[in-house]
Amino acid sequence: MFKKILVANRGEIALRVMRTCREMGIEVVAVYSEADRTAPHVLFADEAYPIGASPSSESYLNFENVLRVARECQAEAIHPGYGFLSENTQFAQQVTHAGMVFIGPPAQAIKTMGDKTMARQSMLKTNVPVVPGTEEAIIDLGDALQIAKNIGFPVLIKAAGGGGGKGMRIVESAETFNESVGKAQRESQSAFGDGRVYIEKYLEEPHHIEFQILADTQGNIIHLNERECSIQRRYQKVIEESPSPFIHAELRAQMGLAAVETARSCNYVGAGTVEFLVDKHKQFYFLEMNTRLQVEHPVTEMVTGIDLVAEQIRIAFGRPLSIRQSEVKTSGHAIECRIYAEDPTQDFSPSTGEILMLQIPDGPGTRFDGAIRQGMKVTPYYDPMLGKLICWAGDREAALNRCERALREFYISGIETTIQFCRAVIKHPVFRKGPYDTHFYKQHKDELHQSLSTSNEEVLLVAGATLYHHKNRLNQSSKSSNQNKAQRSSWFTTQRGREGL
Amino acid sequence: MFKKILVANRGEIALRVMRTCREMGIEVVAVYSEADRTAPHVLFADEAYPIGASPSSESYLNFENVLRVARECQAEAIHPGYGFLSENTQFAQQVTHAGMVFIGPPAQAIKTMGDKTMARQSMLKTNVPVVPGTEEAIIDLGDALQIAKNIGFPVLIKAAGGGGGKGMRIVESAETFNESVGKAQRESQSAFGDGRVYIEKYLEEPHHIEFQILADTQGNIIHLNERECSIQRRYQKVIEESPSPFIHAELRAQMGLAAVETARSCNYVGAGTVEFLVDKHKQFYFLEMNTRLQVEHPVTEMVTGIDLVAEQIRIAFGRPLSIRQSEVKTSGHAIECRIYAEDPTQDFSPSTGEILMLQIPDGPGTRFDGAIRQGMKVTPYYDPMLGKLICWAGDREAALNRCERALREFYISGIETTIQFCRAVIKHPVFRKGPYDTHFYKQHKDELHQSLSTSNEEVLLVAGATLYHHKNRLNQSSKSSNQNKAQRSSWFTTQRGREGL
Amino acid sequence: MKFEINSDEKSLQVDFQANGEKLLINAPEGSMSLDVVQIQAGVYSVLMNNRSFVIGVCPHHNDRVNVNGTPVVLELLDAVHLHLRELGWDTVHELKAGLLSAQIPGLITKIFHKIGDKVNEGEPLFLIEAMKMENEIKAPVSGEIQRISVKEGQTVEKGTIIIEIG
Amino acid sequence: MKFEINSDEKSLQVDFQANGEKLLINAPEGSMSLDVVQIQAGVYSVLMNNRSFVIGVCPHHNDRVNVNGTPVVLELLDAVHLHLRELGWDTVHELKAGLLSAQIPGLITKIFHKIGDKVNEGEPLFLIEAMKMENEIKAPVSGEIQRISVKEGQTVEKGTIIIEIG
Repeated sequence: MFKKILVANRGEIALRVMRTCREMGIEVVAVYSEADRTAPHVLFADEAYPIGASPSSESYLNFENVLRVARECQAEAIHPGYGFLSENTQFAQQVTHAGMVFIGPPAQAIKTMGDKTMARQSMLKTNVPVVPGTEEAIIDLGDALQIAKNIGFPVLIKAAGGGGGKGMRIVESAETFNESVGKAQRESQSAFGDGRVYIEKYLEEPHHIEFQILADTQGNIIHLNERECSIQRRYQKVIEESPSPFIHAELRAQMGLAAVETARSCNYVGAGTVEFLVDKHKQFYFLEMNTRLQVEHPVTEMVTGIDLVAEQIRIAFGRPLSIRQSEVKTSGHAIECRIYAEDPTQDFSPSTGEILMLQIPDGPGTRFDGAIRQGMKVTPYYDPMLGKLICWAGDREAALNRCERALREFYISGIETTIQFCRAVIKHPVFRKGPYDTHFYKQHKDELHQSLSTSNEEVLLVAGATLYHHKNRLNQSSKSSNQNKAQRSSWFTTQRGREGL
Repeated sequence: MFKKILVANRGEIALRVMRTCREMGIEVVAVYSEADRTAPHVLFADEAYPIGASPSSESYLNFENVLRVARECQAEAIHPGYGFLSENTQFAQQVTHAGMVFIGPPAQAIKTMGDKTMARQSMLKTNVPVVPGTEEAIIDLGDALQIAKNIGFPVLIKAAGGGGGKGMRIVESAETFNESVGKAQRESQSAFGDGRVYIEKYLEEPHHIEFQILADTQGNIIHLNERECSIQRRYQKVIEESPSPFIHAELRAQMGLAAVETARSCNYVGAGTVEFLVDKHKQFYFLEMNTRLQVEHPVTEMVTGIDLVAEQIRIAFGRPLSIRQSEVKTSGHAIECRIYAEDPTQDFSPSTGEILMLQIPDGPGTRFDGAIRQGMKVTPYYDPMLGKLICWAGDREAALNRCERALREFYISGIETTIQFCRAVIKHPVFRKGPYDTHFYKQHKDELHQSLSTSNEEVLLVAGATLYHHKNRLNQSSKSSNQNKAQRSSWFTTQRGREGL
Repeated sequence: MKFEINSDEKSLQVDFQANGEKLLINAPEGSMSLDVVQIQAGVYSVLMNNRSFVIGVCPHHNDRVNVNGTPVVLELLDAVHLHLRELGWDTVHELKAGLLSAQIPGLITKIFHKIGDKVNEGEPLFLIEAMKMENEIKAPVSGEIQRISVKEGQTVEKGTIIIEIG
Repeated sequence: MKFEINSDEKSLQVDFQANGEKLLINAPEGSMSLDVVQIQAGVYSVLMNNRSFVIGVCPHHNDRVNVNGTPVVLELLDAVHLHLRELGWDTVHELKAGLLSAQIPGLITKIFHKIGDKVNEGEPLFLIEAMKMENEIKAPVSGEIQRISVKEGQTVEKGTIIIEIG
């Protein structure tokens, strides 16, 4: 087995990967930017090396620096985590050229699946259904409009070079088609440096359901069932669960086969995720393949008992898969909540600052994959995700109850987080019931945000009294330390956020 | 279901019980002593009531106060946790008389199993093997000596009224018999207020293996397999695991049946544990039954996926068991390390003080049932257990690796703990190999303690340099705050603990 | 001491009374006894009639309180402000973010910035003396100062726009 | 600055040199560069030649350091003590707990207690002036003062018993 692995990432995913490395007896090397000198992944690692200034373009994305450290510390392999360099074909190639192992798929598989139109074209050669649409990027607007008419409005215009909802437009009718294509192209150009867009059928009540696959270098490919990821805001997943409350056993088997076929079509090796859209008629369509470990991978780990990072490492070392498809057994239900340093009451704007008090939930069936500690500063340089809370129980109802308990127990002061927003989703009757689709957030936005800000009289009373007590304390301590200053102003004149006196 | 449950306990077990209550939608009430005003169980609860001064005899053991609060807050049931009032027959009766539900077995079952000689007598009517010995407490020394001779030396003398190794003596030969009985009686009298002792066969290379059982009010009784508890010091369990690396499937089935029969013999209801001794010939003998939730219950929860506290509450409410014996499925391997606030280098003397920095391990297969937070003071009033780390993985080796990783990640500063002692056990080759017996600690004590204190040159160098840096900082800050004081003494003259200048 | 606690939806009139270690509240909703203990800087364990709460006061916005993990936005008005309102002066008034007007008549004693200055949320903007008290008014949002409509030493009426942050 | 680091098993001679934010160590084992950053009161993140350590200094015993969770007991001797030892004076000597003797000759300038006083571990017992420096000697254990064998102003030889705590 490898003796030393460099983890080319930060935050919770770096820690997640390092935990498994250490369990496997492998030494772990961290890299860090200036802002991250005392970040949890640096403290956890056996060795740590600086790779540049705080902005990620000068550190975590600077692959010359990462490779220099890897050579210096004599790492045998590099794990890229997700994001940053994980889907960078050039980086994967250079790692291999430097005589090290890239813990991920072959560069060609990253390339094929990284370009959405190339991926579509590749998939059309298989039996896997693809969302009807253009096979290539739009060149001629007239041709494109004809295709859109054939598919039937509404259609989706999507960026070929990237995801996350940027460069995406829903077009309701032929009249606004040309204008929307133009907007999508400009947005796509500025977001990804690639203005190419393509057209897709717009599905009704779509569900975003993905399958985890594992493929070894001997040609064995298995899938580990699905994750339901339809709870999204701004095309970002918020809550994921497995099994999906929407699909049945037969459909699961069909989609699993399609996922394996997808992986085989691009000669995939390692852990990967095949994303599908499933419409209200339970028709499924290939959406894209993520050629890396997924943020929500713990959901699959908790229902299958398989350590996906350990499998990645064993595969990269050349070992065959440790289990066959028929040996994959799942039990119970798992659900993940992504905890962001964002203020849900201010349109999810990032929240930075020092974590003053931290209480992470624990106990039966409760896992937190994070990278935070009390007294730590959350900086504005990186993704605002603080970590993921994953809860497991024997069935969906028990898992949701456990998740709600854990979110109630989760306490972070000093910065704003999405903890309570996740709790509002978990408590929502439509989510509780089960087969929700990707419109869930849009449709229930107001109710969710209202349930965040509503407080009963008891809460208001105890909050007001504690605020009084707190200000009294501060006032008394400032009085004793500086008599004059304290007298200068009434200490209750501070007004609410957006108001003047 | 119950609307409100009072948890008559503190620390990790109070929190453990409250978590499940909240998941079941039940309001939880905490009781607290003076020292525990801001303890984690008080912060977690929906309601909290003071029940007296810091010594447990004046608070957690004062059942008039507990009952008064239960009536005042209109709790429908009381969960006693373990320790304190959990095996107090009188308390169980009074709870019932007050019209509330005691979450535990009927008072008569507590009484039968609480008295060891009564339990032995009761077990002799069943098919469950009991360690050969006296059926009643020793009255006539001559008769007792004859019984000891019949059993064959060495024999064990044990207290009838309590456990934990107090009032226990191994007698090697007839010559020292009378003297040892006298010592055991005096020790037993002072520890439990009950001087009765009895004789048992002393088993060779014994394993301490216990079975978890569940029994409902409809007469259904199942067992949830075993926990291996042979790693003990001073007759206190330190590390527990399931499955046991010692027993095989056939023996497991036999012992499981014996455990169920034991529970049936005393009309047991609720969750309970039947403890056995298994000798090197794989003969098993009934040892005792614990009529409450066991400290190490999470080990069983992690291999079976069953929430034992939830089962306790459902049974107490009158519901039938949610599963049959044939539906009990176990998967993987779980291991628990008890983390105490004790100094292993000072003969495990309790360590009190403020927790300055706290980092609790987390991630895949890692659970911590504790009741601590950064900034909290550990007081000298109660049991020094801070919590339990429980790790699960697909097989024993992976579970041990995970446990070792988690212990390495566990960081508590400000007080001494048994974290590193547990790590020394987990790393020990005999433990790694598997079928250890209850003599493990005694036999390997020196190696374990040596591996605790050994440090290589790198560690010594970095420790020395950091100490230099730390003293330099303190020196400089004290210099700037008080010039005279700092000059008065050389700041490196502080000597090692027990030495003069 | 009489106070008013306001949220977007509710307004409660209360009377706080310190009683040794305890805090007593008299409110139309009833009488309550509070036991407040600090467990961390700005974080309190509160038992109100034996109901248990963990409450954090946000260090940046002290009108924002975290109750058992849930953020609560509220306003606490003391006797001075309650009295002003009885006299017909509205001490709280929703305005465009960054537009600061005088909600009490008073004397502008100090202006800390000039047009074009960049200010951060919470930075002091000006001092207004009213009811024989000097009040420091802080920037409600971060931004650039677009407009200053008054001078130091000027007396302003209620409602006068003083500073605009863009 | 020259130091000696001792544990029960090993003794290392080192030379510490502050270099801006870094600390350089010269030791027979080689040269090392340390980057030490405090992350919590008394807890440091240390990178020594890029090896990562989390190190906590015990607030009660500052001869006890926690390195990546493992307790390390060590002794750090500075130049003064190293020099004294070169002169043949043993600065470190195992004694019965609570029996304090002078390991250097010197002048007792102050005794803070009288017989029968209860003292806590770490409390100052007396001052001894030696090598032109005043050294404060602290109680190695808690207990009652059983014996005081010297007076303020007295000059003592190496080895003189000064105070006994029982």
